[in-house]
Amino acid sequence: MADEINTKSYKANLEIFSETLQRLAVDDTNIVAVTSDSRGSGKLVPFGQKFPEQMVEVGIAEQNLVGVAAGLASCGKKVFAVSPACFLTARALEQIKTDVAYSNNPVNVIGISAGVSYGALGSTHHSLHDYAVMRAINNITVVAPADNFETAQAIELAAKTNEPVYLRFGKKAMPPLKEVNDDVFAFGKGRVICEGDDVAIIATGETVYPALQAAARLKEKGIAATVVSMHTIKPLDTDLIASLAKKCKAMVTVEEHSIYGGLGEACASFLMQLGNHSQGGIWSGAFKIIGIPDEYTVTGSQQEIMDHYGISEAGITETVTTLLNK
Amino acid sequence: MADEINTKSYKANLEIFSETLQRLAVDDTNIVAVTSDSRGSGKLVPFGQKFPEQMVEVGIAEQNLVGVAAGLASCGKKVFAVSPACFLTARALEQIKTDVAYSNNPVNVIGISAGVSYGALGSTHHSLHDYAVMRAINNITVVAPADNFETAQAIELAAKTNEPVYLRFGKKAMPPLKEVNDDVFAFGKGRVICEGDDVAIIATGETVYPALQAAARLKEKGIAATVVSMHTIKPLDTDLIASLAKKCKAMVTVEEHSIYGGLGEACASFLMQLGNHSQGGIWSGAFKIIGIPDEYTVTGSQQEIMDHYGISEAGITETVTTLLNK
Amino acid sequence: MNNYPLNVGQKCTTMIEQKNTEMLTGSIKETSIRMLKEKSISYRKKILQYIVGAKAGHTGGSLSCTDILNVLYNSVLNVSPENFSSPDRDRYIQSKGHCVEALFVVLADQGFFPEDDLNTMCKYKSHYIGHPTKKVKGVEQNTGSLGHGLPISVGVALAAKMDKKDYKTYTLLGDGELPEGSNWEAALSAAQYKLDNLCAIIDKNNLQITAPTKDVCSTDPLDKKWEAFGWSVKEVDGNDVEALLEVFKSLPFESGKPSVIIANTIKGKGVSFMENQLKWHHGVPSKEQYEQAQQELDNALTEL
Amino acid sequence: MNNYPLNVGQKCTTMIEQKNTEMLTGSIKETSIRMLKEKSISYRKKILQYIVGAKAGHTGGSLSCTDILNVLYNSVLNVSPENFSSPDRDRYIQSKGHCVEALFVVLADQGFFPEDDLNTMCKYKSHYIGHPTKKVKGVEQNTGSLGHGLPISVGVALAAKMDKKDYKTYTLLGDGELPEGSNWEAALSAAQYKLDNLCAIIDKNNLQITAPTKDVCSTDPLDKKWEAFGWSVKEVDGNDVEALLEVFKSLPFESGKPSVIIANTIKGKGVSFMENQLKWHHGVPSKEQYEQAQQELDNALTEL
Ligand SMILES: Cc1ncc(C[n+]2csc(CCOP(=O)(O)OP(=O)(O)O)c2C)c(N)n1
Ligand SMILES: Cc1ncc(C[n+]2csc(CCOP(=O)(O)OP(=O)(O)O)c2C)c(N)n1
Ligand SMILES: [Mg+2]
Ligand SMILES: [Mg+2]
Repeated sequence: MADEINTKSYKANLEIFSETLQRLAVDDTNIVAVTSDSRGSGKLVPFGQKFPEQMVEVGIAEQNLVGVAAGLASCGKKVFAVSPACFLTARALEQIKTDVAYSNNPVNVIGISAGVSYGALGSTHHSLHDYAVMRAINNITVVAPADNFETAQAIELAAKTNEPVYLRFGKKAMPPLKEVNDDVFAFGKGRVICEGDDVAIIATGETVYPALQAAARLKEKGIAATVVSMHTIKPLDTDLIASLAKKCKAMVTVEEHSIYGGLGEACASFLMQLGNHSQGGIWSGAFKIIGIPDEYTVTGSQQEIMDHYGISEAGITETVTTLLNK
Repeated sequence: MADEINTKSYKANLEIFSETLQRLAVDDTNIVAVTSDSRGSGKLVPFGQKFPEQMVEVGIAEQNLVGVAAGLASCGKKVFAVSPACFLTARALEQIKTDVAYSNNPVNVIGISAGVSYGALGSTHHSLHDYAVMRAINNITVVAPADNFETAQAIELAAKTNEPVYLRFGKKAMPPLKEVNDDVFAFGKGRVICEGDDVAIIATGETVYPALQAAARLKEKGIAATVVSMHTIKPLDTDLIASLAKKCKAMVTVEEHSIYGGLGEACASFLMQLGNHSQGGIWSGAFKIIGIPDEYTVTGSQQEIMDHYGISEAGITETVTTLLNK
Repeated sequence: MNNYPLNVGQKCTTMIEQKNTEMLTGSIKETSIRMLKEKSISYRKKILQYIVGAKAGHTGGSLSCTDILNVLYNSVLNVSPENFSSPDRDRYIQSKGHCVEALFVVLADQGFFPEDDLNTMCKYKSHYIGHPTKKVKGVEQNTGSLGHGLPISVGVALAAKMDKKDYKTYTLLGDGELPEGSNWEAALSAAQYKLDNLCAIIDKNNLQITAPTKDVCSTDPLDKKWEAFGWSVKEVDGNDVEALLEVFKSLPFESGKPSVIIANTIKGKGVSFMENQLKWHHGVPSKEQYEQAQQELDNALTEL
Repeated sequence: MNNYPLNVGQKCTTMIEQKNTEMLTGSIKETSIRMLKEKSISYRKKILQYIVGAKAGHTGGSLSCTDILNVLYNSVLNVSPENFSSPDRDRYIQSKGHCVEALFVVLADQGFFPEDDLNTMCKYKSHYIGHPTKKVKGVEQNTGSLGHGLPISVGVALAAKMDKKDYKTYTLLGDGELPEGSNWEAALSAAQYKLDNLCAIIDKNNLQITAPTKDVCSTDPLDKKWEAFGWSVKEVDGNDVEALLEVFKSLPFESGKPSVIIANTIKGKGVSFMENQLKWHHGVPSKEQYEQAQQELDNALTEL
C-alpha cells in the first residue's frame, strides 16, 4: 500500500484546489486568487493564465496579501489568499486575526505546503503552530482536507460560505480515502472512513491516509479501528468524538502539527470536560496524541520527518498496539 | 478581599518588572530594553531616563523590534523586547518563531497589557492566543508571573537564563499571593499557594489572585481547594499536576486566554495521556477549563470582561461548586 | 474614474458624475467654508465631551484629524446612512483607529446613529469602544492595530478597478504609524496597480506616544519616501478646511498613481494647553480642564 | 570605525586597523583579482555539484550572488573559523537564505567545515539543509523566511555601536525580497541610529519565482527608495569582482549613514542556459545540463 502514494495517477490536493477554483471562476467573476510570489507552489499558474483579471499578485509581502484580500472580500469578492502556511500564519497572523476574523471579512486563507511539507527547507518553512493559533482566534473555521474529494468539496463550500475559513494543504499526491464518496461533506462534521470498536484514530489532513494504512495493519493483528478524517479542526465535531469515546477502548489523534494546541489537545480537552457535558459520563479510555513533539525538528524530507516521529503507517500501528497493551 | 485589589499600596507587576530591570542594569551594562513606542505602557520611562544608552527605541514597528532584539542578543546583550502582547505575538510572531526561538537568540520577549487588560480598546488590543501559539513554537519558555514576588524572581531569572523566554504581564496592581515568600522560584515549577483535597485550581498570571479569593469562598462552603500559581505554561510542571490529580476529586484551570490552546488544554492533554505515563493511572476526576470562550469577546473594561466570563472570585467559586455537585 | 465627487455642504446620496466644479462659486463657497469651520469646532467640543464621559480616549490625535474628517464626510465622501450598504459608496477606512472619538462624533453628525449612543462609550456591552468596529454603523473596518488601513484600502480600491466602479477609497494614517512595514508593502502594491482611485492622508502632527516622531523613528523626508514608492504627493495645512477642500478637489493628483496628502496638523488642535503636548495623546481632561477647553472652543466659535 | 578592513587575497584573522590602502599596488591587485575570478568559477561549479547531489536547491539566485560572497569572504570580512567565536568578528547575515548553496560552498572553502560535509545536503539528520542555520559553523543566523536579515543586522550593528567595537555588519537581500515591510522598518531604524557600520547588499537580478520583479511588485526606482529612507547608495556590477572590491573599499559611503550596495547581477550567472531564466530559480540540472554547465565553467576558467 505504501508505494501507492507515490503513484503518478494520484493528484495533490492543491491541484484539485486549483482545478476547483478554475471551475468555479468560469461562472463567477467574483472568485479572486491573491498570491505573494506563490502561484507556482499554489498550483495556480493555469488559473492565472485563464483568469488574469481574477488574479492579484502582491509580491513577497504576506501581511499585505491578507490585508488586500480582506479589502477585496469586503467588496463582495470571493477571495482565496494563497501562500505557504508557515508565512501566512506567522508573518501575516495579525492581519488574519484583525482584518479577516475580527472584521469578519470572508477571506479563504489558504495555507499551502503546510506542516513539514517543505521537509529539508527547515523550520522557517514548517508550520507546526497554525492549528493552535487559528483555534485560539475567534471567527475562523479551520479545515485540513485529507484527499481530493474533501478538497473539492471544501473549496466549493468555502467559495459559498460567507465566512472566514483557514484551509491547510500539503504538497503530496493523495490517494482517495474511500472508493465511493457517498457521504455529505460539511465543515464541522468528521468523516468516518472505516469502523471498529477497539480504537478510534482521529486524524486530519495528509495524516488520514497513513492512519487508514495503520488500520489495515492493525486489522491483521486483530485490532479493529475506526478511522476518522477530522478535516475540520474548528469547530470540532464533538458529537462524533463523544460517540466514539463511548464505543472505543482507546483513542489516538494524528496530525502534522505540534502536539500542543492542535487536534489532539482539542479532543483531549473536550473529553476531559465531557463529564460536565450532557453527552454522558467521564472518559476512562487510553488516549494518545501523535504529532511533532516540542523539540528542534529533525531534519530531512517530509517523509523522513514523519517517519521519525511516527506519523506514519508503522508509527501509528505501533502507538495503538502499545496503548492497547497497557 | 475584593476591594484590596484596588488599593494603592499594591503595585502592578509591570512596575516591578521595571524596577527589577533598573536594579540589574546598574551592575550590568549588557541589560538592554527595546521598545516600540511602548516605554510608557511598559513602565520603562524611568529606565530610559537612568540608562539612556541601554534603551533602544524602534518606533511603531513590532517586527523590527523583535528582529533588532535578536541581533542585539546574538552579540551578548541581555535583551528585554517590550511591547503589547497583542502586537508582539501576532504582528511579530514570525520574528519570535525564527529570529528568537529557532535561531536561539536569548531574547526576553515581554508581552505587556496581555489578555484583556486593554478592556474597552477591543479585540485588536487583546491577546487571547499567545499561550497557544507560544506553546506550539519550540525553544521558548512561557511565563506569566502572578504577583510582584514572582515578577521580580522571573525577571532576575530571565536576565540570567541564556534562553528565549516569553513573559506575559497585565496592567493591574497585584496583591501578594503569600505573606511570606519562602519558596524557591524556578521556571517550570508551579507554586502551591494553598492546599486542599477537594479541588485543585490551577491558575496563571493575574488570575491566580481571584482563584485564591475563590478558595476562601469555597472554604466557607466546606470545600478545600489547592491553589497553584502555574506561572510557567511551558514547560508545564507535570509532576505537580500528576500529584494533584492523584489527590483531588476535581481540577479547574483558570487563565486570561482562549479556552483553546492554553494552560487548560495543556493540563487536559497531559492528564488524558497520563495513563501512558509512569506517574500513575488514568484520571477520573472532574475537569473544567475557565477562560475566554471562542466568541466575539464581550465589550467592557477588563474587570467587566473577566466577570462576564466567570474568571473572577464569584465565577471560579461557582464553577467549582457546580463541578463538585455533579 | 478620475473625477472625484465634491459636494461642498450638500451631500449627494448617489454617485453623480460631477465634472462641473464651477458650482463652487464665491458665495456658496464662503458659506460652506464657514459651515465647515463651525462644524470643526462643534466636533471638537463633542470629542472632548465623550472622552470625558468615557473617562478614556485619544484626545490629541482626535483633535488633530477633526478637520480632515469634517471635510471628508461633509464635502468629499459619497457616503451616508442611506447608501451605506451600496457597493458604490465611497470608502473611508481609518487606519489610526485609536482616534475613534473623532470618527464617532462625525458619524453621529452624519446620522449614522443617534448621538446619544455615544454616552455608552466604553461601557459594558456597548459597541462604541475605543477603536472602530463594524458593529457601529458607518464604520467600514475594525481597526486599532496600526498599519492595517492601507493594505485593506488597496484591496478595496482594487475591487473598484476590477468592477469598473467609480467609488473612491480614503484612508487616514498617523505619522507615528508610518514605520509599520505593512504600510510600505501596501504602498508598493498601490503603485503597481496604478490605484489612482485611492487616497491616503497622513495626519502629520509630529508627535506619537513617547516623543516627537522625529526622535522616535523619523520618516522625514516624507514626501520623498512616498514619491520614491510611486505615489503622487501634496502637502497641505491639515487644520485648514479650505486648504483641505482644495486639495481633495484636485484628486487624483496624477492619473495612474495613488495620491497621498501629507496633512500638517497640530496635535491637540483647538485647545491651547493641549496643542503640541505629548501628554495629551491619551490624556483625559479634568473637570477644570474640560471647562476651560469648552470655553476656548466657544470663544473660537464667536470669533469666527 | 569608518575604516573597513580590506584584505585582498590574504585573510587576516584578527582585526587590523588598516589605513594603508596603498598595499593594493598594481601587481598584487592583478594577482588578487585573478584569484578571485578563479574562485568565482570554482564556487559556481561546486554550487551546481551540491545542488545536483541534494536534488534540490536555489540555483539561479546562488549563481547570481556568488561573486558577492566570494569578494566578501575572501577580501572584505574579518571572519574565519579561528575568530568565529570572537565578539570582534565581522558579521555576514544572509537574508536571502534560500541561496544557501552559495554560502555553504564559500564557508567550506574558508575552512569552516570539511567540504565533504556538503555531500549530506538535505539528507536525514544533516544540518546542511535548504537554508542557513547556526548548526553549521560559520552561519550567523537561521534565515530562510525573507525579510529577516536586515532587522537582525540592525541589532548586530547597534550592538557594535553600544560596545564601541569596530566590526562591520553585512547583509545580502534579494530584489524580490524587498517588498517585505520588515525591511523598511529596519531601514528606518538603521538611519535613525546612524549605523554607518552596516552595509546591505541587494542582489538585483531582476527575477523572482513568478516573473520579473518589476512585473510582480516593482521596487524601482530602488536608489531613490533607499535614499529617501536615509541610506547612502552605490550601484555596482555585482558579477564583477573588481568592481565589487572597489565598492566595498569605499565603505562607509557616508559617515553617519548606513550604506546600501545595489548589485546588478544576472540570475543564473555563468551558465548560458540558466542566465536570466525564471525556471532556474530552483531548477535542478539534469545529467546533460549539469555536464554542459560544468563544461562551460571549465571553458571560462581557461579563458580567464
Ligand atoms: C501595531 C500597533 N502598535 C502599537 C499601538 C499602540 N499605539 C496606539 S496610538 C500609538 C501612537 C500613534 O502615533 P501616531 O500614528 O502619530 O498617531 P496620532 O499622533 O495621530 O495619535 C501607539 C503606539 C497600536 N495601536 N498598534
Ligand atoms: C517570507 C517569505 N515569503 C516567501 C518565501 C518563498 N520564496 C523563497 S525564494 C523566493 C523568491 C525570492 O526572490 P529574490 O529575493 O529576488 O531572490 P533571488 O532572485 O536572489 O533568488 C520566494 C518567494 C520565503 N522564503 N519567505
Ligand atoms: Mg502623530
Ligand atoms: Mg531576484
